[in-house]
Amino acid sequence: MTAFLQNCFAGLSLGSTYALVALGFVVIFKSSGVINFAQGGLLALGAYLGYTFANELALAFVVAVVLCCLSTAVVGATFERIVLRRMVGQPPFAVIMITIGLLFILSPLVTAIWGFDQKQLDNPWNIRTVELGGVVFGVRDLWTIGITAAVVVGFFVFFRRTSLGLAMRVTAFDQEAALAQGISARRVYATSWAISAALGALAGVLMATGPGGLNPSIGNIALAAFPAMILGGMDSPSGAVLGGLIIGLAEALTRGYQDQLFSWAGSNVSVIVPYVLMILILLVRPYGLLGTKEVRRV
Amino acid sequence: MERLTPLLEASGLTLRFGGVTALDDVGFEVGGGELFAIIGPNGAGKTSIFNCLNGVYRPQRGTITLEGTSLVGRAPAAIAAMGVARTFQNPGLFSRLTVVENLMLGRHHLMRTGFFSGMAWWGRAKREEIRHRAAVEDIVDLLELEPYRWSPAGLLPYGVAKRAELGRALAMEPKLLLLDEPVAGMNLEETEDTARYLLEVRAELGIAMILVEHDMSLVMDVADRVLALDFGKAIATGKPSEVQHDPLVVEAYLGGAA
Amino acid sequence: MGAHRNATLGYADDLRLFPTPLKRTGLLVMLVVFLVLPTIVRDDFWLSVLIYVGITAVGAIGLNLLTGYCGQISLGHAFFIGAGAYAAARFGGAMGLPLPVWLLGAALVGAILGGLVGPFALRLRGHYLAIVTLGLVFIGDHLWRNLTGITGGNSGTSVAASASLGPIDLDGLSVFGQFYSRNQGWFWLVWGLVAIVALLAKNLARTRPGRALQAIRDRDQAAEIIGVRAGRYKIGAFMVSSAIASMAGALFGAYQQFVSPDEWDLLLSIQYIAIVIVGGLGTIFGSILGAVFVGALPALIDRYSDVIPGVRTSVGGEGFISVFALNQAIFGLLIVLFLVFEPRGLAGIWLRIRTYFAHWPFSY
Amino acid sequence: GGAGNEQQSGGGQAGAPPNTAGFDGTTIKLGVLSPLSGPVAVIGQPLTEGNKVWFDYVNSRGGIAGKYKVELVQEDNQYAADVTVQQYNKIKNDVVAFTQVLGTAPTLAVLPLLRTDKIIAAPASLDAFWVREDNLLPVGAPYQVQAINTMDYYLTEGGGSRDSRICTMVQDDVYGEAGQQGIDFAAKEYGFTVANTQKFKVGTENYAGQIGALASAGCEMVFLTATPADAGKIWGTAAQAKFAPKWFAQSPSYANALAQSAVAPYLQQYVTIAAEGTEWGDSSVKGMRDMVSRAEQYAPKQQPDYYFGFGYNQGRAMTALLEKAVADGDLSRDGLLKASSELGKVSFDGLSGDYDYGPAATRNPPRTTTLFSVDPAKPFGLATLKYNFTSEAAAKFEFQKATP
Amino acid sequence: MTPMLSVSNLEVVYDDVVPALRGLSITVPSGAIVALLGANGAGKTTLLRAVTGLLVPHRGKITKGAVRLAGTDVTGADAAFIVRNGIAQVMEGRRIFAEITVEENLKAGAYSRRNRGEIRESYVRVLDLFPVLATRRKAIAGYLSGGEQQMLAIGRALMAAPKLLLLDEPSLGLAPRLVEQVRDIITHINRQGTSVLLVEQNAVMALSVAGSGYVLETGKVVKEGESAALLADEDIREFYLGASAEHRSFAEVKSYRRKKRWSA
Ligand SMILES: Nc1ncnc2c1ncn2[C@@H]1O[C@H](COP(=O)(O)OP(=O)(O)OP(=O)(O)O)[C@@H](O)[C@H]1O
Ligand SMILES: Nc1ncnc2c1ncn2[C@@H]1O[C@H](COP(=O)(O)OP(=O)(O)OP(=O)(O)O)[C@@H](O)[C@H]1O
Ligand SMILES: CC(C)C[C@H](N)C(=O)O
Ligand SMILES: [Mg+2]
Ligand SMILES: [Mg+2]
Repeated sequence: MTAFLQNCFAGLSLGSTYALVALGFVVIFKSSGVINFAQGGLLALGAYLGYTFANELALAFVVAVVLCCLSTAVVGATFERIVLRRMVGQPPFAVIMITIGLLFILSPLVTAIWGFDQKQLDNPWNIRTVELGGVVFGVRDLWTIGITAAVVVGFFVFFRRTSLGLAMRVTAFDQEAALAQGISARRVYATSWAISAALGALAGVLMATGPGGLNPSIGNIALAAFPAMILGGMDSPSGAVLGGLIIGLAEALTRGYQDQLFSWAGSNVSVIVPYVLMILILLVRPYGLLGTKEVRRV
Repeated sequence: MERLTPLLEASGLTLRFGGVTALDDVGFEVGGGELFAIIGPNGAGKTSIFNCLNGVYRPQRGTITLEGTSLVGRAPAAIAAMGVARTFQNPGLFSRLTVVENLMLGRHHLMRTGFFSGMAWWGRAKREEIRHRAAVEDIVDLLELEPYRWSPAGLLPYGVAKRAELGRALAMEPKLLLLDEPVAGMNLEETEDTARYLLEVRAELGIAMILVEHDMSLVMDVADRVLALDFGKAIATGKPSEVQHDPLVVEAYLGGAA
Repeated sequence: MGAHRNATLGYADDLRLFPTPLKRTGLLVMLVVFLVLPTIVRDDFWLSVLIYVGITAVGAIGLNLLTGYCGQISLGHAFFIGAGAYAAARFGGAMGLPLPVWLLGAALVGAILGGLVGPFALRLRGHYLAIVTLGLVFIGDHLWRNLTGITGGNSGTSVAASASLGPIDLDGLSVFGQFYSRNQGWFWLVWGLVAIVALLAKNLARTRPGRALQAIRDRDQAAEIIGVRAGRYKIGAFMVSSAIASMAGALFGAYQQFVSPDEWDLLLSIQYIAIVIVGGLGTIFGSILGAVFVGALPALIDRYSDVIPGVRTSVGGEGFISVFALNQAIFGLLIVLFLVFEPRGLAGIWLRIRTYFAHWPFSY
Repeated sequence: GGAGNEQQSGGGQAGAPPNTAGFDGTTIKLGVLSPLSGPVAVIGQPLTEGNKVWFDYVNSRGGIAGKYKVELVQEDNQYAADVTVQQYNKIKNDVVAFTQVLGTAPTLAVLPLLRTDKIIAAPASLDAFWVREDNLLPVGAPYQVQAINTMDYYLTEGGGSRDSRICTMVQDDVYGEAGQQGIDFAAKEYGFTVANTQKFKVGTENYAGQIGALASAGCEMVFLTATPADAGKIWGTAAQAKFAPKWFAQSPSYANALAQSAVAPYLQQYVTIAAEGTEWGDSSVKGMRDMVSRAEQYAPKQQPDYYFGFGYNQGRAMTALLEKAVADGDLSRDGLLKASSELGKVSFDGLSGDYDYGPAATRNPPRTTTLFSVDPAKPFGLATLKYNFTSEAAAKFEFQKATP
Repeated sequence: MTPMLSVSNLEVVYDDVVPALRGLSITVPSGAIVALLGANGAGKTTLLRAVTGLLVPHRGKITKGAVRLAGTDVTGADAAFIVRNGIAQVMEGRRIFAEITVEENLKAGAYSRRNRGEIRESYVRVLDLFPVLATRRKAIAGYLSGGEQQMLAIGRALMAAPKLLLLDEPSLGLAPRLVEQVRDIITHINRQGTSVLLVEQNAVMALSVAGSGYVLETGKVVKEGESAALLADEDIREFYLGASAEHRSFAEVKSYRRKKRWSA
């Protein structure tokens, strides 16, 4: 039982990270109908900026986190300003490709600045733990879960309070018609890129405080978050959170019970479990758990 | 009244979407070569009838037969192959294909070339292409689409797009042609042109048509019989002049414009 | 109707692939380049770059049929490429079958796998399908590592497939006493196949099935209503596309002679997507242009990196950014720049140039 | 004699070798195919730096055989097979041999080409495949040997017995399989069973599941095959879970950064690293003394690094080969292959075990291992625990050819 | 008094090469209803796009001339900015947001307004005008029938409480009774102070509400004047009103009829 709880906790912690990344995907998809392949690059950039603030400038950890989120948000918004606004009205394919291009620019940039070496981000948690009923809780994991929860709540409150959610959705659906309602597509894009980049940066620093520390492949987590986003429904923030947690849990539990339950399927089944789960769920619900169904009528 | 042999028979059609009843026990017949019109207020269920005929929607109740064969439950493509063609309320051309390619697609179900023979090209595929291309050219002629042959359908002016769509439906060599508001967005002159095309087609090929249209003057002038719907129910059927003066129809649909 | 006899001739003209003298000249030029290039560029580096580019072009044509023509986005191309490579290892290497057989065998394997995956496209749309096919890459990776008997598992497998066509052995071609290197032979083999596959794909695109694919892409419901069985064509598109991908994979494996599971990763899929978008969706020629751009540009930058300031070409050398990093960054930048300039891709630029000359010397 | 024997003045009885590909009569060019960017650059960069420092030193003494300077031609292979093939083709006609091809898969990919082109290359990988390949010039004790020696130590002095719960945690690729193979071999030799094996994918984000499984299997000893980023996460997770077996890890699992991280205390207590040679800066070993001073001279910015030493050793082996070829008066490809088959034992002065080269069929790689404990105070964070030993079982391990 | 909208000598080119407007000038006086007639492809929609800054997504550009809104030059300004200055429009092809509900569509229409009370008022009024929308408030807009969607498009434009309303074929696909109703709505909101520019194929309807009108052809104004004068014009009667002498039945239209154009 403790082993099970321990695995669940690991899943929640991992799932929180997925949720943050998936939320970042959703925000951009919701406003432009585009999968942002550069999300992993922004995440890595955010994490390294966090490293610079926390280690090299020796700022307090909280300050470093806030600063890195803000500065990555600025990078995201700047990207909109320089490139994306020229793509208003262009096919989404071209925009997707541009995000791939951005990824190709960001990753070498990160390594050119910070190098390839493994780095440790100074943080108040390290590997401290608390124990409760035989289950060991990593302090960092608790914070990850807590911060994610807080951010998610803040996110939803913000969306409820502003008409941004509606603006994003209609802009994604029909930019021109949205413009005709006085909704500035540029502003919507800039905002969503900023929010998404900040979410990525937050996920990045939180990951960098983990035992693995910081290295250039940190951005790969974005790939693992794809199933989370899809499974929840690409345009649903709640779906992203739900999907993140489901995938995190599924992955952790499969890994925990690989020997007992999954040895027939080869080693490391947990790596493909997110995808298998995603495919199964999509077969039943083609638009994910909470995604919007595409409306087609003749 | 002279009865034409019924080509299409629909009876007891009922179609619901959640709480909305789009069709409520609707029935009608269309004879061979007949031009049958359906009118009714917005949301009355006209397009829904077309969608049932096409197999896009499956009515909860009711039967539809084309020359005695049931259509309910068949896939849209199968129904198309049986000879039902359609133009859409919102132009439904394939926007990145040229007008000629769009018309060639109308002939899809008349052609046989598959993946392999298509790739091989020389031989059957080529002969077939040339043959059907000639048939398409007749339609281009008829509808005066010559200047637009190679334009991508997405860039056509609205009126031309509607005409090209009619062409695609004709290319299918249908027995029954469903026309959903073919003259919406056209001015008087263009409406006259379209009316002429329809009448010519009917005269030459004897294709039966069902016309959904809000332009009453067109309906009154060209239709053989009219069915009026309101809230999914048939409220009147008969000759245009009769339906036009039916009080229910005036009340629900025509208003002071009658 | 008397006019029609003439007109029929006209349609046959309409249907020619190289209708104008200019285009026919272009064809001739390409043919000459194809034959002569390897005897001029004998450098093994450039030849191997061009061979990889050619292989990639084959694979990209396959993806373009699926994504550009049929509108089904697939991030799973790497999976089919990998499957083809392993098929070549089995059919060409272990079983020692001749070139045409292992190549077609790989295509068949690809078609079967595509036929298994295709049905997903019936239920899923757009990005949902894209990410499911992305899952294929990861599931494939798992299979490649665990199906040790077929793939050699983590260690990979050698691919000893022969490249001989009857008496002609492209691994060491000799014509009239003139000896040609393996890379020269492979250049002809690969680019000959590029031409064949491009022709087949072009034929497909301009006949009934190809039009059906495009109709599904533009408006699938309308397509069904006019008689196109969308489901069948979607699956067909998957099968053809993955058969071609597997052929590319088989060539890749046979040329490289060794393959391991690390090679069929998401990046490969993304690279293919990049090629078809950069080349231009829905144009066969664009796929080839895209492959050249994506494949040869990095090699060019690599070759001339020593003249670019700030680039570090060796460990401990001067400069702040390594060649590959710079390469990647420049590549990314170019993609961004020219999609901003021409969202229709290289084929779009080509079109612009053509329209310009068509109007020349008149311009607006 | 060998390259390590710096007193030998060289100079062939057969006269100056004629010019050939990569040799213009004065300079010998050697190829390096190594990831200078990307995730594996952490390994490729120091390794190449090691190549460079060695040859800078050789050049400062006049060059190979005292007269031929060595120049490295470096290409970034991105740790990818197809790129390696391209880069190989790019420079193969400009070099005499390749003094580094990094990675198991990249090496396997160029192997067929090496065979047809009759070129020799030194793989930067400790896989056991390489020993029996005429076209390869490996250095160091293969991973399998490291694992076997480790088990010998654990069972004899390390407090373990055949009945201990012995487990493995290996990364799911060729490198991981090499370690596992060694352990399996040892299990047969020493008669123990592996209680539990956890495989993991490179770059996994969360290891709680595997650690949990190892813990519930009651593992007392875990043999780890990983790279530093993953090893850090694994040990961090283990530390958090209060799972404290004896960890033994294959050399590439370790990087200096780990000894500076928050998990350092845990590592100090529970982790032993299996590698070769001696701790960084150990002046009692000649090879190390020389290497450190040369590193200071030619690459002052170089941090202590295991891979640096590996690259340095590759340089030494290649130098031994080249000197033999020069002595034979033939730097051509055939000449090098012939020299390689006649090359005898090469000493690495204690940086690594001596290697018995010669015809591939009879080669004998070093089978020595040094165990280190983690000690943040040391330059590379590692302190020698047991120096340069060979177990009987390791001596029995048979090597096979890579691919037909 | 400065007119609500004045367009002077406007030239628009699509794709850098396709000219769509060629030196076109129109004026919508403050508080007026102005009708815009013209055959398919004449450039009516293009003109509306130019006014609202929506040429960009169509690769269109204003190459000459000026657009003034209540005296302010807004030529080539950002669409969202122009719209927020009190313009609303019913776009060609309805362009409702198909994936969200009817209610959310209406809300999106009021995006540029801040006062929640006033928005609420407009909302109630729109549902009042189109009772169908009221019954389908929570329905996904894309499933509405064509005509219902057209009502939604009109309702959405009304939600903005604009100073200037641009209508691109508002009667498209509407039942005859609703066409009358839309005519009444136009007159009604015009009385409340909104100026209207009305593009219509249904010329009878358009000229019956408008004070004045323009006829466009290939990007130029070929006729303009008071509605009454236009209604009396021979050509207009023949091509737009079909009311010449007595009704000509569609069934008898002769196929050789030559198309007459004002300009060569
Ligand atoms: N797929 C669907 N889901 C939900 N409701 C639908 C669907 N299709 C049609 N309806 C509803 O059914 C009713 C009839 O729609 P239909 O499109 O048949 O109307 P119509 O008579 O063609 O009207 P119009 O003249 O406006 O085109 C409408 O109220 C519409 O909202
Ligand atoms: N995006 C575009 N690219 C190129 N040409 C265009 C584009 N949009 C419109 N045009 C062309 O500009 C001209 C004017 O078109 P516009 O849509 O303004 O006409 P309209 O008067 O609104 O016609 P309709 O009555 O059919 O709506 C037409 O010739 C059309 O083909
Ligand atoms: C340094 C090691 C991690 C490299 C590994 N032996 C490989 O070849 O892939
Ligand atoms: Mg309808
Ligand atoms: Mg218009």
